[in-house]
Amino acid sequence: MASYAGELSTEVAPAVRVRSLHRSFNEAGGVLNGLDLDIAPGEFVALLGRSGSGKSTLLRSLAGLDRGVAGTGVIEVPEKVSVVFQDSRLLPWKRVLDNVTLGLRAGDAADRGRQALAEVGLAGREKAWPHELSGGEQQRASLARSLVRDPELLLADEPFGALDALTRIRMHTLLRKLCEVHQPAVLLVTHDVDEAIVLADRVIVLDGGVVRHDARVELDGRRSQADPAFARLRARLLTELGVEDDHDAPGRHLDRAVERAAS
Amino acid sequence: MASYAGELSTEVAPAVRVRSLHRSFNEAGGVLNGLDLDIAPGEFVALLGRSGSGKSTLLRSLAGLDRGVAGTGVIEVPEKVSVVFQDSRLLPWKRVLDNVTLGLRAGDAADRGRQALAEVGLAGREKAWPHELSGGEQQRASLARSLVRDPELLLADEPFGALDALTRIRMHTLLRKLCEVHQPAVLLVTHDVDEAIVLADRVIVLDGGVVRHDARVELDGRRSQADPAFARLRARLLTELGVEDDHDAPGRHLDRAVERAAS
Amino acid sequence: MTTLTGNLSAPTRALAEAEDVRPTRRRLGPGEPIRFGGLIGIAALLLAWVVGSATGVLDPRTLTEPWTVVQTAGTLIENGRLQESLVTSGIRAALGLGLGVLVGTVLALVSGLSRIGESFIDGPIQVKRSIPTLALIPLLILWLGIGEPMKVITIALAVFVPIYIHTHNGLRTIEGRYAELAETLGVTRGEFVRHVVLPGAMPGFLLGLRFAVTSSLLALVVVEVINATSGIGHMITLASNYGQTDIIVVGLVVYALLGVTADAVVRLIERKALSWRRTLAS
Amino acid sequence: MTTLTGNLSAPTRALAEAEDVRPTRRRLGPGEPIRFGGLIGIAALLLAWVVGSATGVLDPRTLTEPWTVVQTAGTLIENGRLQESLVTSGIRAALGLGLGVLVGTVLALVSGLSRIGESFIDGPIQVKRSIPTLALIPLLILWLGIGEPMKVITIALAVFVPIYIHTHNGLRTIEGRYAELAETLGVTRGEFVRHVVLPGAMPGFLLGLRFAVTSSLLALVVVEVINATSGIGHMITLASNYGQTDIIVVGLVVYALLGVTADAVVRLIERKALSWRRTLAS
Amino acid sequence: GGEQAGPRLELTAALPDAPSEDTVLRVGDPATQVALETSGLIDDLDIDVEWANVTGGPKTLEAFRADAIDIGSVADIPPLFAHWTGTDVRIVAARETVDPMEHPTYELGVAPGVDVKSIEDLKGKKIAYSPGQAQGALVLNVLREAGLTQDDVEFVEMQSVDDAFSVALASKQVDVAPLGQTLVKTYLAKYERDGASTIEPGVRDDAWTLYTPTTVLEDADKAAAIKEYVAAWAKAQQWISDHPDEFAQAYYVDHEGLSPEDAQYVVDALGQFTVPTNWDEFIARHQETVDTLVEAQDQEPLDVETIYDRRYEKAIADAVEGS
Ligand SMILES: Nc1ncnc2c1ncn2[C@@H]1O[C@H](COP(=O)(O)OP(=O)(O)OP(=O)(O)O)[C@@H](O)[C@H]1O
Ligand SMILES: Nc1ncnc2c1ncn2[C@@H]1O[C@H](COP(=O)(O)OP(=O)(O)OP(=O)(O)O)[C@@H](O)[C@H]1O
Ligand SMILES: [Mg+2]
Ligand SMILES: [Mg+2]
Repeated sequence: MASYAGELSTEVAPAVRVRSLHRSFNEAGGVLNGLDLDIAPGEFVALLGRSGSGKSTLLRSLAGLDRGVAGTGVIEVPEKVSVVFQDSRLLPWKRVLDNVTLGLRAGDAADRGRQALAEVGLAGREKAWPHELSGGEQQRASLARSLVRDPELLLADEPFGALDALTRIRMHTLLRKLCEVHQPAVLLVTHDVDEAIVLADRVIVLDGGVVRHDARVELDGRRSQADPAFARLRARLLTELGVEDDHDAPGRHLDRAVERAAS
Repeated sequence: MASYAGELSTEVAPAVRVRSLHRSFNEAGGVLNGLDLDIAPGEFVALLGRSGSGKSTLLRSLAGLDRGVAGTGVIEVPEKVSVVFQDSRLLPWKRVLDNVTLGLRAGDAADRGRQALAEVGLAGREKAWPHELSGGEQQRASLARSLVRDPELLLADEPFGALDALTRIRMHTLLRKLCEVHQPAVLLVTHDVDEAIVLADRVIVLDGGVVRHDARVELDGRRSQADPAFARLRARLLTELGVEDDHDAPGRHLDRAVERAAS
Repeated sequence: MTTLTGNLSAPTRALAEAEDVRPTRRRLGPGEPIRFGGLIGIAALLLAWVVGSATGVLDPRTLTEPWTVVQTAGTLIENGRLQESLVTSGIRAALGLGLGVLVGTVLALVSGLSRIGESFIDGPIQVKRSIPTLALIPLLILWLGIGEPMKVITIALAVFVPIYIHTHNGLRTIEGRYAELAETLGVTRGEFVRHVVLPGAMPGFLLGLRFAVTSSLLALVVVEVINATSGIGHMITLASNYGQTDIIVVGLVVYALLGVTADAVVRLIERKALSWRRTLAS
Repeated sequence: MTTLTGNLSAPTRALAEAEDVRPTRRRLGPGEPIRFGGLIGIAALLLAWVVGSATGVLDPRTLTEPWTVVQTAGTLIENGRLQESLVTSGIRAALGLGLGVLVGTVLALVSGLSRIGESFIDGPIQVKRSIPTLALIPLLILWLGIGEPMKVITIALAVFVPIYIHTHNGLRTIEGRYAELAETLGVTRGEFVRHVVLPGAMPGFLLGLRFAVTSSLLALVVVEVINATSGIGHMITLASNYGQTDIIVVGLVVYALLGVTADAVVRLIERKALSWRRTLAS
Repeated sequence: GGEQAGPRLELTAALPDAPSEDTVLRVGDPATQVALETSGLIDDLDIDVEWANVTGGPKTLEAFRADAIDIGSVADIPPLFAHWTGTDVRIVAARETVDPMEHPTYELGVAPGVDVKSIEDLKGKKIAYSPGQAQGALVLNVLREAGLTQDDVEFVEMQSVDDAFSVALASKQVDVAPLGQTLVKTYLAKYERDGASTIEPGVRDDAWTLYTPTTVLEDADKAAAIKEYVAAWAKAQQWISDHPDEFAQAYYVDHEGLSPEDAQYVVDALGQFTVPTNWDEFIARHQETVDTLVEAQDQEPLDVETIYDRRYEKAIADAVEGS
């Protein structure tokens, strides 16, 4: 599997190169403060970070969508970039299929769009208006739109946020399959540490406007939470994110226990 | 803890009573097909279900927002209902604080709004426009807007979907605290089974337009994934949702193992 | 409990399948459209006219009675003047409208999509629309003579302004995030115009069209003063020269009919073409 | 690699802190506004006028030369006629505009928020706007006389139509989900109007205002034909009866100045009041 | 004017006999057109005419400036204003009413309930005054005739667009306003029962002219064509006077859309026309009007003789006397 970027030497030109990237929306303070990042061709990087830490800001910079935002830095990205926005951003005046195939210049655009929709579980909804889709369905339509155009770099901003566990696993599988075929570089924002570990070659944590933590996922074969290495990485990342232990609930249940004891 | 609905006998009038609820958007088939649901006053119910299974449709029915949608059934809800929409739905022409306090008729509305914003981690952003907030910040502002008005019934449609682990835990704590003080009935849609188990008194699974599964969370004290009862409930719910094992990734990692073996 | 019916607790009442009790929630939007509601106001207006005339509140010398108007209209139809005028004016208005809509849309696109285009086009159009059409007529006569081309172009000049302003405004107020999206999809400029700009500006364009249609009718009154021998505008002008109130009122009724019908047609198109919208009205 | 500069790979070049290399992406929106860009087109128009007059392409009897216009304007200012006219017309237009905007907004709210209101109000307004203002003057004279009230009300009648249509349309096209939100927040109808409807309809209202301002100016030409002794409209009408092209053109230049300025002011208000929007223009 | 200009002709040179073959004269004179067509006199006219439905001072002047017509048919005021505002024009034909005091073009409408029996009663009254229009000049002439000045009455400035004057009278916004014969009938029909009346103005207002830009006259072909046209025009005026019923039907009913009764009324009111073969008196009366306007409206003094092209006086005389 020489294609896995994680195994490449650093001599190969990176697909994405970011140097001392600064971005700020006002005088108060920068959102990105000298961020450096390289992504090798074909590498799958998951981006974690607090809400408001600047993940979307970084993605928009990479996509060249932040013309108005003050800042400096060097960004190099491939020609063909595809973005899954945090909001699904379907054109409300186009039916779902037309949204997916928009700008697709292949002769069989409609067929490919139909197939992509089927793959994200929206077969039969080609003619629906975006407002007729549920939140998760909109998200999947927007995913289909990005995947159907074989980008060299895929920037995905929480593309699975509104999906249930099963659908999410299906989308993981789909994304992995497409990555294997087309080998794009991927930068995927997620809030789900498990998802990051399962999917990515590398997990980075954004904090204070720089990459605070950069962890290569060295797990192999079937990545399972049961694997102690998985659990270790998970714990480390959660610590980086400020969480001592996941899903602890000190407040209520403790209180209740105390109350119970008192009653 | 007599206030916990789970411990009440069925004689007490429920806060929410739904009987044989049908809703359909077209002739093809119903989204809700005779759903029955009771929620006791003060009870916290988590609603799980596939993407597109009708969770938002149910919430909108309970909120009385589906006038145009065909269907029958009986719905009884309390007077004061508060909704957290799946999209954050902040009025784009009002600053964040004004969005939070909209329609709040208390004399100290602004103060309460400011405090609610601080509680969701948006202190200092009162004067920001909605479009200046990150996805997660918008979601929190919309949560603040719902919480500030002490509803008898809180309908929350994936209110934590765009939040990172730490922020999410903080929001859990906040929500729990408020529930303890004001005792609203809560119906919370989530895709995170762990979240459902940690927060709720009862977890229901929507499938085929009816409540397919209704599980009381009997865990007590500190609810932790480490607890075997937690794990059992989790596994059962995931099975209900169609997931054999969570975060398994049969495709890629298996393939890679096979490939490796072959090489 | 907020329910539609109060007697739900009655134990004898079975929850029939067809029962439909929904939470009542104060409706803030305008609610369901009333079928043919638009005609109520017009009917009221007509009624007021009839009653006012019958009771003598409205002096027939100022506003001819409806029955006299019907009678006069009958005469005008009999001797063929009304039909002839309608046809002549109809052709003029349609040509002017078509030309104006075309020019207005193209200018709006050029000016809306490029700042250079805007800086050259927008100012002169603001100047044009600040100037009474009547005052432009001498120039137009100078350049175009007093024949049909002058008339059609004058109408087009009246029409293209609302089309331009509304389309330009509609275009400029398309949400920026859709342009962002289009940029990341790597669409060409042509595709951008076709798939994002035109549909996005369509609501504005159609509102402009509502004004354009009326403008094309009103412009008839101005242009048919000059070297015209038939047309609704000519008919009205001539009649007011001679103080023939009844014919004037026939003309105005025709105007009202045409205007209301045209507006209704545009609004129908609006409803069909913009069915993707979820607004307060829907 | 898509970069702004090609020589980044040169190893000697240090990545200075201030370096700013961003991916180039085809810009599909109109881009940054050009400062004072709006004046370019007007300047071009002026230039064309000057050149056309100097070379004799424009007949001075149809379109007076710019220098003559300046001279005539000088005379009119000297003998005080221009200032007097401006003040008189200004007061009339402002009163009419204020009244029209008020009435139009209120009617739009009533008709926009209740279907009953709409069915009574909307039809008659469509009728009104299909009818030439000129044709309404005799009725208005009979009911209101030929004094100032008639003039102000005629202007208001011309103004309230675009305000009504645009505000009504703006209101009806507010996204339905905001009304839903308001319903779940339990706001009163008054709060709904204040916090959701008015700001949501503001873009429409302001577009309407752009038309209303121009309408109020144009209506002057119609009303100042009757019993006026000063005013820009009166000045133009009088001059065109005498065929005094130079005075007419002075009047038109004043109109253009007023129109363009007023429009610019409304657009400035638009930019300020709607700063929350993220559109193709911003 | 015209697309292809003919040879240049001095304004003092003798009129050529016939225009070249392809000369087209563009005429804004619908009443004469109807008269010529109805009477069949049009067959005698062996020049090509392109008719335009353009009437009234401002419109013809506009059309002149735009070079859209060659000759227009108006009262005696528009040529003056054309001159004063820099369009060089010449009057090439003149027409009067046979019995002008009995058949005034305008009458003075009196508002219901206002006591005005003769023009002397105008003192202290509110009079609708439209400077720049023939109605305005008429009012000035009437005041002069009545021995009053502008200070003796109250002018209400308004334009006589459409039926604005009769509306102003009916709503008692003015006491007196000049009304054209076409409006007198409807005004009286509507408001006589309320006490409305009209009085005769007591001054002549019957002067009617054909006028043309001097640039047209400098074109030898056009000048020759106009010679033909004024001859035909003179015969048409005679025919109108002789056949009032036919003209009423053809012009006022068929062309202008009046009812037969109204048409009859207008034709009767306007009386019979005559085309003078000597313009001296006509010009003298015109000069009086000019002087009044010069005084009242601060216009530049004008010797009105200079805007008459008396070469056509002779052409008309030849035509009228020849027939
Ligand atoms: N247009 C803007 N104007 C002002 N501030 C902004 C703007 N866009 C983003 N910000 C601020 O910049 C910070 C980073 O925003 P960003 O959207 O990148 O966060 P994020 O990491 O994507 O968060 P989330 O996970 O909640 O989406 C936030 O605090 C946000 O409020
Ligand atoms: N307005 C509509 N018109 C037609 N179909 C609709 C409409 N709204 C929802 N649907 C369909 O109804 C089904 C249920 O939608 P709903 O929004 O309730 O799903 P959900 O459970 O909330 O899903 P998600 O988790 O993705 O938000 C979906 O298949 C959706 O496509
Ligand atoms: Mg984000
Ligand atoms: Mg949903």
